Amino acid sequence: MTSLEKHLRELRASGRKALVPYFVAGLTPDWITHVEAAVHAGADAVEIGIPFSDPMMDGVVIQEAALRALDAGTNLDSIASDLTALSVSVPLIAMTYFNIFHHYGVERAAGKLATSGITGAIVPDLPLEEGREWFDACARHDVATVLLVAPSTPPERVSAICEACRGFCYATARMAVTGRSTDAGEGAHVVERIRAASDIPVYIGIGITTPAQAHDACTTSDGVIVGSLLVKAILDGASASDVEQMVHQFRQAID
Amino acid sequence: MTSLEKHLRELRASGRKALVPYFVAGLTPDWITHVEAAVHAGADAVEIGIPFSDPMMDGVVIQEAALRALDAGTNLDSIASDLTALSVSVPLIAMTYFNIFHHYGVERAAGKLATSGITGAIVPDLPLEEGREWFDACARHDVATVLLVAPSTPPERVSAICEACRGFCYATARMAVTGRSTDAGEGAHVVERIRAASDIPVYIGIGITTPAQAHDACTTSDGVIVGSLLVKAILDGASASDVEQMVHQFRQAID
Amino acid sequence: MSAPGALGHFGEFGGRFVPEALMPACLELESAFIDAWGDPEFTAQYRTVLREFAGRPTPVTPLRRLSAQLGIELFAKREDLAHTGSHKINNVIGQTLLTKRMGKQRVIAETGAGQHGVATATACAQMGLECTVFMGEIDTERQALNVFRMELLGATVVPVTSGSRTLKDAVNEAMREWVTCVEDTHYCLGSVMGPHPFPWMVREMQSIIGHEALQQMDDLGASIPDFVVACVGGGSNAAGIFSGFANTSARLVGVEAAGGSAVGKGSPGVLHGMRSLLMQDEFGQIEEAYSISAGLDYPGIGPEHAHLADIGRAEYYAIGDDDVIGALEVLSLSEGIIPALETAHAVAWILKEAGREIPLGSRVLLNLSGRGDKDVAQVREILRGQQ
Amino acid sequence: MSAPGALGHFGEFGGRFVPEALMPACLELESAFIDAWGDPEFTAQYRTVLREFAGRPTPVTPLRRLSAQLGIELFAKREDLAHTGSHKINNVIGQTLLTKRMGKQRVIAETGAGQHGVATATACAQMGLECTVFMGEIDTERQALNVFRMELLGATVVPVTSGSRTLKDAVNEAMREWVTCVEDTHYCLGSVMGPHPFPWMVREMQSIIGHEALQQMDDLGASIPDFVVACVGGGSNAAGIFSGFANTSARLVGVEAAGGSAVGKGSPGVLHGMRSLLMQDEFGQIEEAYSISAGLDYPGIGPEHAHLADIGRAEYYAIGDDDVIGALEVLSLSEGIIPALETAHAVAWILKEAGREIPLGSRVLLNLSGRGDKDVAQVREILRGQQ
Ligand SMILES: Cc1ncc(COP(=O)(O)O)c(C=O)c1O
Ligand SMILES: Cc1ncc(COP(=O)(O)O)c(C=O)c1O
Repeated sequence: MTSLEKHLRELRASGRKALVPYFVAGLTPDWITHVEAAVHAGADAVEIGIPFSDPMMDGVVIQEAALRALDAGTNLDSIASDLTALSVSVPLIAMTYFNIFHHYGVERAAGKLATSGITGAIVPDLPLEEGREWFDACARHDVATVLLVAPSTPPERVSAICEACRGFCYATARMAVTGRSTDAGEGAHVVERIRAASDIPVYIGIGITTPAQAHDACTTSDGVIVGSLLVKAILDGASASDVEQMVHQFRQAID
Repeated sequence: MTSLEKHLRELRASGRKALVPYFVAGLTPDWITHVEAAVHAGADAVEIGIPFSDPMMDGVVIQEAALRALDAGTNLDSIASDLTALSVSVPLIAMTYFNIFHHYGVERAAGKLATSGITGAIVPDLPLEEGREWFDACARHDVATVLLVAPSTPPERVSAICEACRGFCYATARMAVTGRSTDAGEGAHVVERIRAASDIPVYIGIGITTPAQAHDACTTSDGVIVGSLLVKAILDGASASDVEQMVHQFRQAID
Repeated sequence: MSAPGALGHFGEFGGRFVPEALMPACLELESAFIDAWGDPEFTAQYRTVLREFAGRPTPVTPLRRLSAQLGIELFAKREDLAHTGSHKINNVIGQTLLTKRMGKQRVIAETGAGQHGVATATACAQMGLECTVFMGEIDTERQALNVFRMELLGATVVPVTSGSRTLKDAVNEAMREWVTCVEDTHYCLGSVMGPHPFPWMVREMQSIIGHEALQQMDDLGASIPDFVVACVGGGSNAAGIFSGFANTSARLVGVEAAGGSAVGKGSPGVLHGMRSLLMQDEFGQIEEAYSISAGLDYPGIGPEHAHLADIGRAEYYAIGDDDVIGALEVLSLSEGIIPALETAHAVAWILKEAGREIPLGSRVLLNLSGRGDKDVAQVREILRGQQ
Repeated sequence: MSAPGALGHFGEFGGRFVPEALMPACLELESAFIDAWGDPEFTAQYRTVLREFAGRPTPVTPLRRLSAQLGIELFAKREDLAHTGSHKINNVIGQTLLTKRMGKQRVIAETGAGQHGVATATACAQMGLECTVFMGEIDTERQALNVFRMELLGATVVPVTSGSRTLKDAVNEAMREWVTCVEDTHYCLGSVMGPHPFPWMVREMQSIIGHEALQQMDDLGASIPDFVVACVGGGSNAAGIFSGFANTSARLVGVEAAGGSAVGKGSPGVLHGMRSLLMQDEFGQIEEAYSISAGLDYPGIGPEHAHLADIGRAEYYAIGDDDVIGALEVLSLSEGIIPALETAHAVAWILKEAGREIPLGSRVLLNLSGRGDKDVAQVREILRGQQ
């Protein structure tokens, strides 16, 4: 079992719901302080978005943030070097599109994540069928390959996905890209299907933008991922303490 | 034999070359004075152009004059009424496109010409094959149907044309529409062909714009027709006495 | 529809009202055409070029959705799919092949919107002939892209500054030019108009539309339509499709633009070498046509159509500009075909008369004479103006 | 060219790199396609619509004058004569028929210059499907008339304001939209790209070009060409014509725009659901393509082409903008066919290589993928600028 999964299973066992905020690496020069603020406010793990030019699964907010980070010269190496300045106690999970790792070389990329203190990776455009090489490389470097299950995923596929999934399983709450949503979503339903196939921790993400939604999600899931809301605030100039406050509200809602 | 032809044959017999200036009826309010001036300067007959919207055989000068005359409200009836003010001793020959007469009714049109003192008619877009009805109507009203022979007309056709032709035969000097030309043209050649077929008087027209050209033409033909040069002068504001002077120069050149 | 005889008469219409200077050229053309059209080698070559180069046969498309909406059985003969986007290419390929056969090296043509000009320039480029196109100055401005297209194809475009500076004047000017160069130049007239043999020759060269369509309707199991409907400017696309159905029970319907309605508003007259129906004033001065579609902007109609109207074999109706844009929209939306504005007149008539002049359940064949790509900018402006 | 197997791999390229949310739709599509393509009734319907509505078969035209000039034997497969003016309609008719078969009511598509968008809107109008087209905001401005054309055909055009606001971003946006509506909506991709089964399916739906051409060359007595040349954006027209000749001795040549040359300047990468050759920077960020022709303005290439390049079965060359306008002029002047700027890349390569890479006397088949009407305004501006 990967270190990440071991850690998250222990977290669940402790009865605490996991709060996983998402940040776009390099979005601002002081992005590291946002990560630290989130952890301070009670984040249990942090998703580090590695910006990609063509973020197919992301809505306008994260697209814009990614382009801004890229314009600022962000890349895998610069992120790794930024992360040396970060000292937090919670796991870091990379999130990006496969071309970034593919182009870097999968073995080299997995190694780079590991040496940067990242213990998990989410690659939404890398499906089960195409992931073998990446999964193996990650396994060699103790990087957990977090996979997604969508409302549209049929039961057989859920089982197969769970089998390859490490760390936690990402239940996408809705058929949509990242960004603001107002409805309740189908998260509970997706979680149910995952539970039927596996006992891996399950977190709900995609469109969680209010503490109330997070609270609801955690009635079924083991945790939530909060992304666009925070990224939007940072795009609009939020400071580290603004971030801390926002994350704190989510913490309170799910506890 | 039509009156016109009789007259023109007598003219030829007298040894005088015929000078036939062309005017666009209704081009100016005092267009009648231009006709009178021309006769005063020695014209032997006058072509009265009845303006038509689509003068296919005419160059830019006569086109423009026709449109100007039409804009001024010129039509067959107005011309007839203008002509009541004209008293000259030479024959008048109408020149227009067939639709004017066709629309007016051929019988009625021929009658109208006759009662207006016009004794000949040139209709360049009415060929032998289509002209029967018009020729007959004209015959009934003693209006001579002047026909054209072109440089491209083959000998057999020249004979047929001459047979139907009354008054004089119009030898077109060149394969071109009315207007300025600088070369000598093929008039002499056309005249020769007509002479071989008939002893009707033959006048050369199309592109006679200098007294010298007129002089040359008259070495073979029995007369010349001068059009665009005069019309251009009138478009540019020439007075009756200007016209008189121009016609006079041609008179001198061919005498 | 039969041959008009040596004088080119269709009943009391037609003929050859040209200056004597052009008469030999018309006679030469007539005999060259008769000779060529009777020569299996020539007609085979004509059909080969149409097939290999111009994309014939064009299909007949059942317009199923519109049929259901209208309660009739509607088919379209797809001249919009022919090379350069309309039926004009059929005629032009015939005439340029004939030009070569006559040993001439140069072609002149008139054009209004530019469709016939582009088609002529196209065929000349393909066959290596020199090409000059006369176009009213106003039209060169309205249709600047078509001017450029002709130039790309190697043609010289001459803006005509006389008269109303539109199609009618372009014809005059082409005739004037032809007088000066008949020896080595063919005048490629763009519709079933002008002096004999043009109305007959152009109809024959367009009759492939009707002959194909007759066979294709049969192949579709639809056999003889009750109505055959085409728009009419000069009348070449109509003559082409009528040719296939004149000997059948089909009612032949020509649709003119209300502003260029020679049958509806015209009277017999002589213009551009023919006796036909013309829009003219009380003194026989030709009136300017006005239509939203440049291709129907002509004050006359081909003489054979005047004759068909006269004897009642074909019927002619007029459609106003107002109905045209709506018809274009309906065909685009319902069938995925954006028609030329000219064609949209025929569509408009069908939309208007389905269930009235056209009994429900009738089988109707529309000649879809051209595609609307050339018109979309204009249509956009008009629709914007309406908002 | 053969089927790529269940994972959609062409050698080391292809695959299905999509978010899990889209995976079921891709799988559904794959099995629906396999089922339909094996069903004679479906393929007959597909061929019927192509024949009756889209004007297939398009001819092969011998380009005799250009052949003489170049010292080769040049032929053109005339996709410019297909309805809407390019090969795009073939694919779109296949996919919209499949959409109906899958019981879906709505189609989304991406478009660059608008050709695929217009074709999709056209087929949707004809079949009564709802249609939404995603188009980069910059392209909606550059190609305003194509936007209007799509709207006339009943489509909703959504300007994409993210990223570079061109084709690449329109694909991203279409994918994002598809995630939200896979249930009732089919994503009609416009080239041999994207996740399996698209590259394979689109190639199959375009293979009619090659199959027709093979037969037609034979009918012309020309049999197997030495070269088959096509322009390559995503690569659908090239894949279509290559299909007919992959099992022959013909050299298959794809011509990319120098500014969008995925084979020439790219490296393996993953984008838009496929592993293929992509233009990307040292960190794997996708570069923006730039080309004079919007249809070649794509930083990637279909995965099967990447594979064909890899195994050496096809060769890929790049042509710079400078050579394109000249090639368009030469084809227009010599043969009376104004090609699309995309197609002009393939023409330019032939003009450049005749007597060099193409030995004199060679038989060459050009895929004339589309007509230039959409481009003449742009070409005019460029030529004016050069004066
Ligand atoms: C598409 C189309 N249809 C019809 C016409 C009218 O010509 P005709 O009546 O000769 O078919 C034109 C003329 O330009 C045209 O472009
Ligand atoms: C005429 C034409 N040719 C080629 C292309 C390039 O696409 P593909 O490479 O898929 O054939 C396009 C794309 O818009 C096009 O319009």
